[in-house]
Amino acid sequence: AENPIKLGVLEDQSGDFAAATIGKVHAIQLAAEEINKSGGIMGRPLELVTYDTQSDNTRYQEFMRRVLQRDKVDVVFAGFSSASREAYRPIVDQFNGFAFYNNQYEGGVCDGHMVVTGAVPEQQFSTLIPYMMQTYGKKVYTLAADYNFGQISAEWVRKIVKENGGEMAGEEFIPLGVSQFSQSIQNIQKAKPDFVVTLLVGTAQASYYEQAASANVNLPMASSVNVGQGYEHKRFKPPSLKDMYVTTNYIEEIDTPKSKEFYAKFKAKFPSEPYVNQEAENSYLAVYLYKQMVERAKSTNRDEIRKVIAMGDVCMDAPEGKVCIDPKSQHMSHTIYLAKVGADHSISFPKIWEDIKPYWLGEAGCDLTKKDPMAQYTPSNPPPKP
Amino acid sequence: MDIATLVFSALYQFGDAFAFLVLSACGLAVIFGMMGVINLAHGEFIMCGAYVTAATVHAGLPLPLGILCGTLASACVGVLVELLVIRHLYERPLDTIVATWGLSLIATQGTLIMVGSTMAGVGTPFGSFQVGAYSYSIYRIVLFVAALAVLGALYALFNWTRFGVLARATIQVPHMAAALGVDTRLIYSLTFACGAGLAGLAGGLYAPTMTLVPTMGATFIMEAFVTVVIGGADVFLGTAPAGGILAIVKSGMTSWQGQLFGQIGLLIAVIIVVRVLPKGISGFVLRERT
Amino acid sequence: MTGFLGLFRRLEGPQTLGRGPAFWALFALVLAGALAYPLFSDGYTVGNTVYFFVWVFIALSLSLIWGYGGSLSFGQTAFFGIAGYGYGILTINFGASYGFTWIALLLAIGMAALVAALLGYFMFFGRIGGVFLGIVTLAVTLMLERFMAQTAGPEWRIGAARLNGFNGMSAMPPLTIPWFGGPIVLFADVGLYYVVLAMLVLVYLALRILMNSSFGNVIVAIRENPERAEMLGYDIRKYQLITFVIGAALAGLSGVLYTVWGQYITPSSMGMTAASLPLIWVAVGGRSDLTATIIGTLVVLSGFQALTIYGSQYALVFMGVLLVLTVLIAPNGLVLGLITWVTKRVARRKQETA
Amino acid sequence: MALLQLRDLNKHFGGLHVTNSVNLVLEQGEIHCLIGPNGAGKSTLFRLILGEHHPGSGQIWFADEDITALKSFARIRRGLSVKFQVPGVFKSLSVRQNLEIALQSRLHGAALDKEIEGLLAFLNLEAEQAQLAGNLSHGQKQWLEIGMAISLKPRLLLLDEPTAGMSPEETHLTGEMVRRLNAAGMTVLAIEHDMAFVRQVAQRVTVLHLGQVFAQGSIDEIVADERVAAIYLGQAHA
Amino acid sequence: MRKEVILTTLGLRAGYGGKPVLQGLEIEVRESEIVAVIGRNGVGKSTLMKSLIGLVPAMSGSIVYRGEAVEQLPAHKRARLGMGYVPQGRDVFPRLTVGENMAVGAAIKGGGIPEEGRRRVVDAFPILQERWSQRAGTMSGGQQQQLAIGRVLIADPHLILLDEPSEGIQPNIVQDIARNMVELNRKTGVTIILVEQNLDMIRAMAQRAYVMDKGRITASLAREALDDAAEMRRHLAV
Ligand SMILES: Nc1ncnc2c1ncn2[C@@H]1O[C@H](COP(=O)(O)OP(=O)(O)OP(=O)(O)O)[C@@H](O)[C@H]1O
Ligand SMILES: Nc1ncnc2c1ncn2[C@@H]1O[C@H](COP(=O)(O)OP(=O)(O)OP(=O)(O)O)[C@@H](O)[C@H]1O
Ligand SMILES: NC(N)=O
Ligand SMILES: [Mg+2]
Ligand SMILES: [Mg+2]
Repeated sequence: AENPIKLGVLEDQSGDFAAATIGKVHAIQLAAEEINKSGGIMGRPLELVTYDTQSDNTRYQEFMRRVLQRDKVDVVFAGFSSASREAYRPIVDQFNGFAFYNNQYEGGVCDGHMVVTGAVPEQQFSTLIPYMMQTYGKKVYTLAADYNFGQISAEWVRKIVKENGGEMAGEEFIPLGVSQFSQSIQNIQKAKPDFVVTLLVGTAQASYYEQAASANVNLPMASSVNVGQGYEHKRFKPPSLKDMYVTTNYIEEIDTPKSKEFYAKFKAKFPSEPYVNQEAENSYLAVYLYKQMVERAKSTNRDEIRKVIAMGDVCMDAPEGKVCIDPKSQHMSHTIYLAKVGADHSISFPKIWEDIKPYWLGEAGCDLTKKDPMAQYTPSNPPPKP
Repeated sequence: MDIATLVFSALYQFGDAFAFLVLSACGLAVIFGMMGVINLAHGEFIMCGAYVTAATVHAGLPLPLGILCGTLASACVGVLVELLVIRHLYERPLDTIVATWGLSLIATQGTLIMVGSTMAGVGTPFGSFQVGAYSYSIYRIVLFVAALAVLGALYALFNWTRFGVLARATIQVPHMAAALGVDTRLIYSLTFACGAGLAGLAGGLYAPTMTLVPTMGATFIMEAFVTVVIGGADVFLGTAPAGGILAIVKSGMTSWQGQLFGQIGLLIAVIIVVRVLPKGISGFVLRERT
Repeated sequence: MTGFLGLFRRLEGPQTLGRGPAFWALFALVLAGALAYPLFSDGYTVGNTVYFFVWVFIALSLSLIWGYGGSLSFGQTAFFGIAGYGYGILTINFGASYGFTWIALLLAIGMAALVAALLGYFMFFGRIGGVFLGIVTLAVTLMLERFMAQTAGPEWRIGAARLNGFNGMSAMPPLTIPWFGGPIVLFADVGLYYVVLAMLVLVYLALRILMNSSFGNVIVAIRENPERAEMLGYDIRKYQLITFVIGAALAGLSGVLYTVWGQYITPSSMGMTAASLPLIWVAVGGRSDLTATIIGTLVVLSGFQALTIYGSQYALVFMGVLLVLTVLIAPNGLVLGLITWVTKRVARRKQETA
Repeated sequence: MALLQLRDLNKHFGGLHVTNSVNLVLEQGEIHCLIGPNGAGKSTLFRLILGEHHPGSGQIWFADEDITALKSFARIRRGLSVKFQVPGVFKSLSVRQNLEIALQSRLHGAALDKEIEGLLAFLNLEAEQAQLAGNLSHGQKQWLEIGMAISLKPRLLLLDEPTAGMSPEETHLTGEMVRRLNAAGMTVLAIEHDMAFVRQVAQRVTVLHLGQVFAQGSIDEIVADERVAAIYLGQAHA
Repeated sequence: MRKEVILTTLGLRAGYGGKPVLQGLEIEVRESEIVAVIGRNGVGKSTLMKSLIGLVPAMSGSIVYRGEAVEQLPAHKRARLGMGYVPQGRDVFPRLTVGENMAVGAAIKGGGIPEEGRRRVVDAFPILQERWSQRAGTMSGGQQQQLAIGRVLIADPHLILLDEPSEGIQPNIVQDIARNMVELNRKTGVTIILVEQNLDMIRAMAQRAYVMDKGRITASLAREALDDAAEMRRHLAV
C-alpha cells in the first residue's frame, strides 16, 4: 500500500476537559475511518497518531514535539483550551508544523501554521446579542470566566451591546474552577438586567445554572460556549437552563438531513457517546477539509496547501451546512444556529444564520497570504497597522 | 434598599461561604488534623459521595436517603483504603502524600472509565424564598444548618465519647494506647472511615447544586486544606473558628470586589492568620486554656 | 589551596549516598554516557531529555528544603513561575543580543531568590514551621496563579511584554550564545542539552559539597530537632532562610529553563497540580538524598510520559497504582530503597564468601 | 564573682505561677545543685535561663550582661550549654554525626575527628558510633546528650537530671566527670533527684518549691533541714 | 506453699530490624511476686518489657502468661488479659488531659472511670486529682511518671511491668511509690516485674531479682543478695 498520511491527534481524554473533548477524538476517528474506507487521500491511507494530553498544558508541549519530530506527522489536530493551544503553538512554529485547532475560542490567532475551524466571537456574538436585545431588552449582564476567553468574549459583548444602543447592567468575572455562585446570583438580582450572558468555562463553573435556578433568578440567558460545548441541558435537571439561548455552529439536536446523517453515523460507531457537541463536528469536518486541501495541493507540504487556501475556495458541505476557509485568517465561516433551551430542556432553533464569516482578523489587518506574524491579537490589541 | 435586606443578604452570603468551607474541611480535619495523614484524595471521597447520592436518587431514592447512601459509600471506601494502604503509613505520614495522590488519580480516571465523563444532576430541592429585593435558595440554608450540625456532632463524638478519647490517644501515642488495651487498628479504621464518610456527606449535600464530573473533588480541595491547616492541630477548636474567619473574609471580599478578590483575600487571610498564630487557631486557643 | 581540596573532600559524606572509587567510577561512566548519547540519538529524544532535566532542578530544591531541611514547602512552583515570567519579561523587552539571555537568566533567578528571601524572613523569623509552612507557601503560589490567570487584558503589560493571562506568555527568545559569525541559538536540542547537562552536574556536585559541609550538618540537625540545634548555638532561622533561598533559586532555574525550552510560561505552572508534582517526584525517589532525588525524578517523569503514550485511557490509573505500590513497598523511596537493598545483598554476599 | 544571676524571675502559664520571684546567684566555678519536688519549676527555670520560655517579669544576667531579651542561640554562644531532662538527640543521625554537629563550630578536620574519638570512648558509645541515635537505649541517649552538651566547652553547663536511668555505678562516673569538668573551670548547675549524686558533686544546693527558693546551703545543711525532708527528701535521707 | 507460675519465657529472642537484642532469654515469675530485673544501660531490659507486653515482636521462643502462649498476641490483647505496662519515658498522651489519660487506661474495663479505682489512684498520687483537667504534656516529668503508673493501676491489672518507675521522681515520692506498690501487692496479690537502677527502690520492693547482660539472664538473686552492696555493685559494674 501507499505510505500513510499521518495525522497527529492531541486532545484531552482525561482530566478536567475530558467531558467536552473525548468526542473530538471520536469524531476524528470516525472521519478517518470513512476516508480510509473510500480510498484514503490520494490513495494514501490516513493514519492517526493519538496521545492523551490529560488536560495538562505541559503534555501538549511534550507531545507536540513528539508528533512533529519523532512521529513526523503531516498535520496535527490539537487542543481544547486556548492555553493549551498557546502552549503548543511556539513548538509548531519552531518546527514549521501544520496544526488544526478545531475549537470555539476567543479568536485572534493569526498564524500561518494554524487552521482554525472553531467559531469565534464575531460569528457568535454579532448574531446572538442583537437577537437577545430585540427579544428581551437592552440591559445586559455578563458573567464570564476570568481569563483570556472570558475577558475577550465579554469585550465583544460590551462592544456589540453598545453598538446596538443597549447598556451593560453589570459585568462579572469568575476565576476558573469556582463552583459557588451565591454572591454572583445576588449581584445579578441587584442589577436587574433583561438577560444574562453566561460565558462560563469548565465543568465547575457550569454549577451556576443549577444554583441560579434554585434561587429563582429566572432571567433569559445567552451564551457562546455553554450547551454547544458542555451540553449542560443534558446534565442538569430541568428547568435550570430554561430560556438559555446559544449560538453554536453545531449540536446534535440540529434537525437537517446532513446533521441527522452525521449524528447517526456517530452514534453507530460510538453508541455510548454522551453528546455530539460542536467541537466534535468541527473536528470531523476538519479531517475532510484537510483531505480536500491535500488533494488539491497534491501534496501534504504546508506551503503548497497554503497556496490552495489562498485561493479562497476551500469549502465543503459539513453537517452544519456549508463552510469555507478564509484565506486571510485561516479561520472558517460557519452556519450559526440559535439554540433555545426550553423549560423541559428540549432544544428549538428560533433562528439560523448562514455563512457567517470570521471577518474580524482580516479587517483588523491580519493577512496570512501576505505576512505571517505568528501571533494572537485581540480587539484591544490589534495587529500593528502597516 | 432597607437595612434588614442588606443585613440578611450579608448573613446569607457568610453562611453560604461558611457551610462550604466547613463541610469541605470536616472530613479532612479528621483525617489530617487527627491522624496526620495528608489526604490528597479527599476531593475524590467527596466525588464518591456525590456520585453515589446522584445514582441512588436517579434510582428512585429520596434525596436524604441518597445522601446517607453517599456518606456510607464513602465511609466504606474509606475503610478499604485504610486497610489496604493508609494503615501501613502511619509511621511515615508524609508518604501519604504520594499514596493518596496515587489514589486520587485512580479514583478520578477510574470513574471516568467506568461511569463516563459526566453524570446527570439531581436538581436542588425546596425552591426559593424572598427577602426584600432578592430571592434565595432554601437549600443553601439547609447546607448551613448541616455544617453547624456536623461541627456539633464531631465535637461531641471526639470529646464526650469513649471512642473519641481512645481515638485521640491512639493517634498521639499509638504503641502506648495498644499497650493499654486499645485495639488501635480498629480505631484507625473507624477514624479514617469517619473522615471519609464526612467527605462523602459533603459530596452528597453539594451533589444537587453542582456539576457531577470525575474531577469535581478538585473544587473543594483548596478550601478544605486551608481551613484545616489554619484551624490547627485540634480539629474541633480549630475548624469552626477557621471556617468562621475565612468565611467572613471570603464573603466580604467577594461581595466587595468579586470572586477573584474573594479567593485572593482568602489566601491572604491564611497567611496572616498563620503569621499571627504560628500554631494555628486551636494552638492559640489551647495555650490560653492551660 | 587546602581549602579547595577540602571542598573535594566534602563531595562525599554521611549526608549523601555514594562514596569511594566505585561510586565515582560509576558517576564518570554515567556522565560519559550522558555526554555521548546525543550523538546516537534523534532530535526529539534529546529535546525530550532536556525537558526531563529541566524539572530536576525544582526537584533538587525540594530535596534540599524538605528532604534535608525538614520544611515541607508546597510552593516551590511560585519561584518557578516568578523566574519563568521574569525571564520572559526581561528578554521580550531587551532581546537576546550580547548574551543578554544569560543575564536575564541570572536576574530571573535573582528575582525568585529575592522573593524567597522576603517570604522566608516572614516565615522563619515568625517561627512558622511544619504544615503551616506548607500552607503559607501553597497560598503564595496559588495567589500568583489566580492573579496571573486574569491578566489577559492589554493593560497587564510590563514594557513590551504582555502577561497574557491564563493563555500564558510566549515568544520569548531561547538562550543565545553570542558567537563570532552569528549567535548560537539554543533551541531544545543538542546545544541546550549540553548546557543543561553541565548545569545539572555542577549543581549536583555543589549541593553534595554543601550538604556534606558543616552547613549541611546543621540543616539536617534542624530537621531532626530544631530545639536541640538551637541549643547548640545555631541560629536556626538563619540556616532555614538560607536553605529556602537556595532552594528558591534552584526552582527558579527550573522555571527559566522550562520557559526557554518551550518558549512559553503559564499561570498553571503555579497551580495546585503543578505544586504537588515535585513532591511526588521527590518522595518517590527518596527525598533525603540528592542522587535518589535526581534518579527518582527522571524515572517518574519518563515513566509517566511512557505510560501516557502507551497506556491509553488507563495511563492515569496505572500511574496511581504505581505510586501507591511504590510507597507501600519502598518506604524510603524507590531509589533509596533499591540502593539499600542492593548494598545489603552485597554485604551479605561478602559475609558469605568471607 | 557571679556568673549567673536570676533576679525576681516570674513565669506563669495561665493561672499557674510556675516560678515566683526567683532570685538565684551562681558563682563562677561552683557546682550548684537544684533540687525540689516534681513540678517545683526546676526545668522551667532552665528553660527561662535558656530563652525557651520568656519570663513574665524579672531579669537574667550572665557574665555581667543582661541576657533576658536574647534569643536562645545567642545565649548559647555566650557560653551556656544544656542537657535536657528528656534527651533531645538527633534521632535519625548516627551517634558520630550527633557529636560532630555539636563540635563543628569549635573544631575542624583532624582535630574534630580526634575529639570525637575521645568523646566516644569517654561516653562508652564506641561500639554504637554508627548506630542511629534514635535506636539507643534510654541511658545511652542520656550519655550522648551529655556528650553533646559538654562538646560546646561552655562556661556554664546546665544539666537537667543527668543520671536519670543510670545505675549507681554510672551515676558515680557521671559525678566524677562533672567534677573533672568543674576542675577545668566549668561552672555547673544540675537538677537532680539522686541524692547520692548531689552529695558527690554539689558545693551548694538550692531547693525550689512551688516556684520559689525554699532553702539554700550545703548538702549537709539541706539534708538536715526538716522542712526539706517533709516536702522532698522523706524519711530515708532525714 | 509455692504460688503458681504466672509468666514464663522460654528461649525468647526479640529485637529491632531483624537484629535480636534478647538472645534466648528465660525467666519465670510466680503469682504475687515482685521481681526486679537489673542490668547496665543498653543490655535489653526495656526490650524485654516491650516484648512481654507485645510492642516488640518475639522472633522465636515463647511467652506463657497464666497458662496461655501469648507471644503471637498483639499488645492490646495482652493488656486485656491483665498485663499493665508502665514504659520507660512515661509516654503519656500529651494532648489529652490527665482525666482523659486515665480514661484510656480504664477503657479495657469498659465504661468510664470506676470511682473506686479513681479513689485508689488519687490517694496514692494526689497530684493527679489536683491536675485532673490539665493536659498531660504540660506536666512536669515526675508528675507524668505518676500519671503513667496511675493510668495502669486504674484497670486493676494482674501483672504490672514497671520500667524504671523511679526515674525523675523526687525521693520521698519514690519511697511512696515503692510503699504503695508493695501495699497493693499485699492487698490484691498483683504481680510486678520491676526494671530498676535505683537500689533503694529495688530493696524497698523486690523479693528477688534477675541480672541481665547482653540480652540474657546471667544471674538470679535472692532477697538477701539484694541487700549485699558489694554483690550488687559487681552485677551493675560498667
Ligand atoms: N507549657 C506549660 N503549660 C502549663 N503548665 C506547665 C507548662 N510547662 C510546665 N508547666 C507546669 O509547671 C510546673 C513546673 O514544671 P517543671 O517541668 O518546671 O517542673 P520540675 O521542677 O522540672 O519537675 P520534675 O522534677 O518533675 O521534672 C508543673 O506543674 C507543670 O505542670
Ligand atoms: N528502636 C530500636 N531500634 C534499634 N535498636 C534499639 C531500639 N531500641 C533499643 N535498641 C538497642 O537495643 C539495645 C537494648 O536497649 P534497651 O532499651 O532494651 O536497653 P535497656 O537495658 O533498657 O537500657 P537502659 O537502662 O539504658 O534503659 C541497645 O543496644 C539499644 O541500642
Ligand atoms: N477556547 C476556550 N474556550 O478556551
Ligand atoms: Mg523537670
Ligand atoms: Mg531501658
